[in-house]
Amino acid sequence: MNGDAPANGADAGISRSMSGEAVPRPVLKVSLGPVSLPNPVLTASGTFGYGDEEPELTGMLGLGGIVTKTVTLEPRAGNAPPRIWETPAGMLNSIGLQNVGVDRFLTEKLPALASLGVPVIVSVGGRRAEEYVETVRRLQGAPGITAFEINVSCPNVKEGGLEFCQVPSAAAGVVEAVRKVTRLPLWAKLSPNVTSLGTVARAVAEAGADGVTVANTFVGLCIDIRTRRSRLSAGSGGLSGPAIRPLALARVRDAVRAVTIPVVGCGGITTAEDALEFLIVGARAVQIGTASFRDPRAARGVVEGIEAFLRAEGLTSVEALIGTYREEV
Amino acid sequence: MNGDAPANGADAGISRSMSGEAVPRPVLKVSLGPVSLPNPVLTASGTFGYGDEEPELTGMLGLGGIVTKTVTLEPRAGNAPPRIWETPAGMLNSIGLQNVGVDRFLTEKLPALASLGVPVIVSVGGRRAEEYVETVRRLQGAPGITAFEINVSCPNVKEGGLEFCQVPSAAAGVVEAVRKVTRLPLWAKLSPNVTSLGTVARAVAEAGADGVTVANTFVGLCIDIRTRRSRLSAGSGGLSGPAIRPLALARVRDAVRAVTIPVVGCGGITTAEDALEFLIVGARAVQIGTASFRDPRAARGVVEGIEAFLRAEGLTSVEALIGTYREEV
Amino acid sequence: MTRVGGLAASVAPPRTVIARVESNRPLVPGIFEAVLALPSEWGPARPGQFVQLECPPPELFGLRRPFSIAGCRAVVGGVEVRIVYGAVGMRTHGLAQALPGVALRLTGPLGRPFDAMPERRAVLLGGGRGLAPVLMLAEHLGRNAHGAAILLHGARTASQLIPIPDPPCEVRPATDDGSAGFHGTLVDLLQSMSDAGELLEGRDALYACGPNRMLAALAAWSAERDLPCQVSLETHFGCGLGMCAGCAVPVKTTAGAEVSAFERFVFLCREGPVMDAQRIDWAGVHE
Amino acid sequence: MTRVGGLAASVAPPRTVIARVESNRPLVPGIFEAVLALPSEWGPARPGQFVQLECPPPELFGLRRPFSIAGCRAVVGGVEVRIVYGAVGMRTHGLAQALPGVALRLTGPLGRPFDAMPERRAVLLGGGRGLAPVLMLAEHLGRNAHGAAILLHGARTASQLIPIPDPPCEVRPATDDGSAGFHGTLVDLLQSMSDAGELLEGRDALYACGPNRMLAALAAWSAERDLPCQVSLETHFGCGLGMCAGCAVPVKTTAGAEVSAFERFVFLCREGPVMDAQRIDWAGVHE
Ligand SMILES: Cc1cc2nc3c(=O)[nH]c(=O)nc-3n(C[C@H](O)[C@H](O)[C@H](O)COP(=O)(O)OP(=O)(O)OC[C@H]3O[C@@H](n4cnc5c(N)ncnc54)[C@H](O)[C@@H]3O)c2cc1C
Ligand SMILES: Cc1cc2nc3c(=O)[nH]c(=O)nc-3n(C[C@H](O)[C@H](O)[C@H](O)COP(=O)(O)OP(=O)(O)OC[C@H]3O[C@@H](n4cnc5c(N)ncnc54)[C@H](O)[C@@H]3O)c2cc1C
Ligand SMILES: Cc1cc2nc3c(=O)[nH]c(=O)nc-3n(C[C@H](O)[C@H](O)[C@H](O)COP(=O)(O)O)c2cc1C
Ligand SMILES: Cc1cc2nc3c(=O)[nH]c(=O)nc-3n(C[C@H](O)[C@H](O)[C@H](O)COP(=O)(O)O)c2cc1C
Ligand code: FES
Ligand code: FES
Repeated sequence: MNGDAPANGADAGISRSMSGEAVPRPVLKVSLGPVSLPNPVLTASGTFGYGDEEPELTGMLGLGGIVTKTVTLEPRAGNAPPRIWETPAGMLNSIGLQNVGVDRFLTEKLPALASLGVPVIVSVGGRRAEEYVETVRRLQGAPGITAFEINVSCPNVKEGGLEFCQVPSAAAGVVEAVRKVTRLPLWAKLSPNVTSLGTVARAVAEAGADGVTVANTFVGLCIDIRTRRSRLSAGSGGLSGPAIRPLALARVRDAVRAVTIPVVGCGGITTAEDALEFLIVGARAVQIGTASFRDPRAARGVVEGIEAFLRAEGLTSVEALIGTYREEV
Repeated sequence: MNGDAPANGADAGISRSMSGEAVPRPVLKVSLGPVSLPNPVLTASGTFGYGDEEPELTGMLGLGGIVTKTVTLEPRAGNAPPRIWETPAGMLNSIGLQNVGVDRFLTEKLPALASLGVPVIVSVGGRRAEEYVETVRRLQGAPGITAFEINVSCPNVKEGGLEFCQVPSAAAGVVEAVRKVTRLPLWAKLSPNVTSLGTVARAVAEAGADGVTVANTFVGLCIDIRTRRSRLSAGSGGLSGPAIRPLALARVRDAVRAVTIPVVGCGGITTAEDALEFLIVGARAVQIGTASFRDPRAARGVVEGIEAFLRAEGLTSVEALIGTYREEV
Repeated sequence: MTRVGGLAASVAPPRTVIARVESNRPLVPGIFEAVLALPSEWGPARPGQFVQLECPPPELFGLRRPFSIAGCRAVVGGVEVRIVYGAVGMRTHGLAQALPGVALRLTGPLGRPFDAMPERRAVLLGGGRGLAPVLMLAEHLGRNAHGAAILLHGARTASQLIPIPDPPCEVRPATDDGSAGFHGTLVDLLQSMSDAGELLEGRDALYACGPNRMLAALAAWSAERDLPCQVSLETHFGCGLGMCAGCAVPVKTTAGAEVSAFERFVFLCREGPVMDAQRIDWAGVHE
Repeated sequence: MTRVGGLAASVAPPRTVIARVESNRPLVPGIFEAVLALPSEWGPARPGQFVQLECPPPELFGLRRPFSIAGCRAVVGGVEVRIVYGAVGMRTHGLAQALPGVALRLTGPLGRPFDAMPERRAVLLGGGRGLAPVLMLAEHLGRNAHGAAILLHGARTASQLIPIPDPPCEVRPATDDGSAGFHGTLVDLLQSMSDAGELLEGRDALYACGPNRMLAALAAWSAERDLPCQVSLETHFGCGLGMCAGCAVPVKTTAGAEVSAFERFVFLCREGPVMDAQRIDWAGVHE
């Protein structure tokens, strides 16, 4: 599996600088502990379906990986509509983890996904630790899963989901329980709606997570002033998109400071420049969510833009950029 | 003091509906416990200087009140430049509470402010509870102060400021200490960068606060990908502007649920529609910050827009709208 | 009951392209028609399908908006797509200001088209800007001789009735205030046609687009009649591509049948926008 | 050392108005000139003052941007203000696309202008788009016979030298690459003039606008000479009106003098943008 296939087939890993010398193509490959990705650009959970919906699947070829819509043990109906509202430079959603459930995921979704030639990270959700455990147990023998992303952060699940997000020991408890039933790499996806994300990150790292994804959406609310009701039938929702990018980036920095396991950055990334900010701060990979709604090829564009930046800066690999943030003292 | 003077001098509180009947002008006056304001629209701390800078002071006439730039015991230099960076639908700042100090504030700033005929709420900051206490002690005899806003939430003060924001007991400790030295109304301005704003709100209410302002800025970070440095010399900063509006509104709802003292809403309000969302959710007043930078008359426009909405909806007072959010179950 | 479906295979694959605004003009106050130039490999589109269109200004990050395709034809050097849209909020107001030449990202054609039943006469109902897709269907039926169509065309008032310069079939206008055509809603008009024997159960089929409220009334009215009814519904879309689960529409579950919770909602952008009116659980549809 | 100041009283009060774009065109690649029509009560503006201008698209919430006034004159029915700006980022790129007729919110005139010293000959330095305010000053000095001015005009390369169709005084170009005029920076040019006896301490005064880097070099060069030097500086503005404390510039504090911490920074939008070069603590100025 090699995601950084040359855009031009004839160009076998070598291109020419302006002065005509052959310069090696920058290496986009990144490793995140046990996980190795062709490049650092993934799709974010819940924003690319199960990979079978986007009709232009070519948009995914060349991605660093796909994180699936969160799968739960039982099928879930999700929240009543409307579930989406646009906000300044962002959107609020209250999908509520509508999904087919793990059994149908295994038979109907995973095989097609696994055949795309792109690493598949399966996002797993639940209401109680036992649900996560059972879901992972059913999934973990299946071929084609690169890692699990344990979603302990969905703001749209009312029945206790918020506990996992916000109480470090609860989040760690889920990770610890899941850790016991699988050897596959585990990332914990954290909620930004906490006083200290670093504390939660440390807790899940100690519980055995191989990485943390930072972060899920921020809790937000919009009101229809005429009806005096929420714009979303579920009340509040999760804010995503460029509006939250500076906030997510600050959370990524907190996580990078707090733990030594790899951090995956997520929140408002739309362009390669945005992604580079996260990598510079120390994320070893990034996820693209809302930006794909505006442009289904956004993630692919980010990969290309990162490569172009590395060339322009004369860097030979993306690794040379990760964590180069020159923090003020 | 009557901020809702008719726009047209001849129109003495009565206007005509489309069908020609005389309809009373909607009452914009609001009371927040011991504080009574001509209308619910205030300027936010740090975004309207000390009221002496804006050259078009007419912009302030007709406002519900002015919250001053945070004043500290000693003069403060603030952070090195750059201190401002624009983000999608928002801005990041790291001013660092640059201010003249309480003594110069008393002699040079307050008299002019007090003469504007608009209620003045003095924002007070500090590093330790004793500093807040001493600052309030020096201020509280001075004429022209309607209330204090205790800023226990500035994300840009490194030396311990974050403690007040984020630890309920620390925030409450400051309020409790200040409560002992003044009878003037006290609002506590809270940080949104916490797991449970409701818990902090309850703590400060129990410590004697007469109101809570929700909220200050969200911690954010932006990187210059070429220099690998923060866009702000101080590293991270506080995000304000429309980007954070849905987040601030959700925090206001949390506060309204948690406490019975009045809540003042703040965060990303630009138009009357935005302000109305906060009032509907239960804020008894709102503050306008970043929007004034784009349009120095933004706050005045919000007052006018609220009045127009009340008329259009056939409501006789803004009180009739406050807290009418029809929450889903 | 007619199950709309089985069409996905016969529709053109969606493509993301850059659309150039050719023209953009008001048809009636507040309702506009934009003609967009697309590359020639795009389409063809079928009546009832939609596009996801970026609305200006492009600097302003935001979700794209769904618009029904009102017409689609090959021209020299490309394909011309028409949409008819109401300026109702920020994005559509922005679109209304787009000048010729403006480039906008577009994905389409998307979604399930109307599924015309050749054995039945088509009675088309277009409310307000909902006229566009049913007018395209009327033209399509004309061309394909699927059976004579009659088009019922509703608006609040006479000045809001979108003109139909070259009608492909009989058109009957109706206005809520009686200022033009039939005095009443389109459902009132249907009822009067039914009373007059002009509408025949077992022989006619209904195809409608308009405000969700009108479609709900139509669904209720046709529920107990042998009048299959396909409606093009609206809800808020995130992606329009089946990726976000934002466009949920509640559907009825067969009494007693064991269905998974997941089946409570379908994604309108994939299973719609055209759906069998009787399949929808109208109590859960918002306006 | 000259303290720039005492002028605030003599400048026109700032007003917030709607400016209409009259014309907007490139002068050299990447540098544009916009002419804005304002109502007649606006201004007059003095050289060195600036405006806070909303940059399109207006739907995109954002801070306004500061631009030095390059010219200001009364015309029939109003006032015409010129700005010269580089398209460097999102907002200025947006501005570069503004068509005539576009309405933008503007506040001004703001800030302290250049304080011309009648007893000294004015040597003006304009680097890149920094030419605009010093050219306006040159015109002003010509009109007011404040002493003959000479204008040193720098750019990276010949094609970046903004044309001066009707120079109000002697103009000496310089380019970093020597492709036109003097080969070197404006400070190199000053040095060569000084070497040639064309620049006289005690008799001349410097007025400059350009990249902060150039101004810092100029400040260092002129520090030990009896050549008073006023510079129009740049930093990021939040409000431009003294409300936000965003525009801090570090200033030197007199050794030994007891100053409050507050005095470490001044607000460039109020105490500048024109400041005495020697007052600024250049080590703390960013690029
Ligand atoms: C399949 C489909 C086809 C459509 N075809 C047409 C058409 O042919 N002509 C036409 O005028 N309109 C059509 N619409 C509706 C059109 O998409 C909305 O009017 C438009 O999105 C409003 O955007 P706005 O920014 O102007 O409004 P906003 O200010 O965002 O909101 C105004 C109203 O638009 C709706 N809305 C808001 N966000 C969205 C969203 N993301 N997706 C959909 N609706 C939203 C809400 O009901 C809201 O009350 C269609 C909708 C769908 C789902
Ligand atoms: C008093 C004053 C007068 C000026 N006069 C002129 C002039 O006559 N012509 C001209 O071309 N430019 C002038 N500038 C600079 C001009 O304001 C910036 O180039 C412009 O703000 C860049 O905006 P942007 O969105 O295009 O760039 P961005 O993409 O936002 O950033 C590009 C660069 O612009 C600067 N910048 C970013 N935000 C701000 C902000 N809020 N305020 C100021 N700078 C910012 C930063 O250095 C940044 O690196 C002046 C600046 C000041 C302070
Ligand atoms: C419509 C939508 C659905 C989402 N569903 C999920 C989900 O099922 N599981 C999850 O972990 N995150 C989910 N998210 C959060 C995203 O994965 C991502 O963390 C968040 O949107 C921030 O990134 P963005 O700003 O790039 O979209 C969802 C986001 C959106 C907008
Ligand atoms: C430049 C700037 C300076 C600020 N200074 C202060 C301050 O001194 N004290 C304070 O309590 N809040 C301060 N704030 C926060 C605002 O009062 C307000 O809480 C925040 O900006 C959110 O509101 P807005 O989005 O309307 O700006 C400042 C905000 C900005 C943008
Ligand atoms: S709109 Fe995204 S799934 Fe339908
Ligand atoms: S830019 Fe706001 S105080 Fe100067």
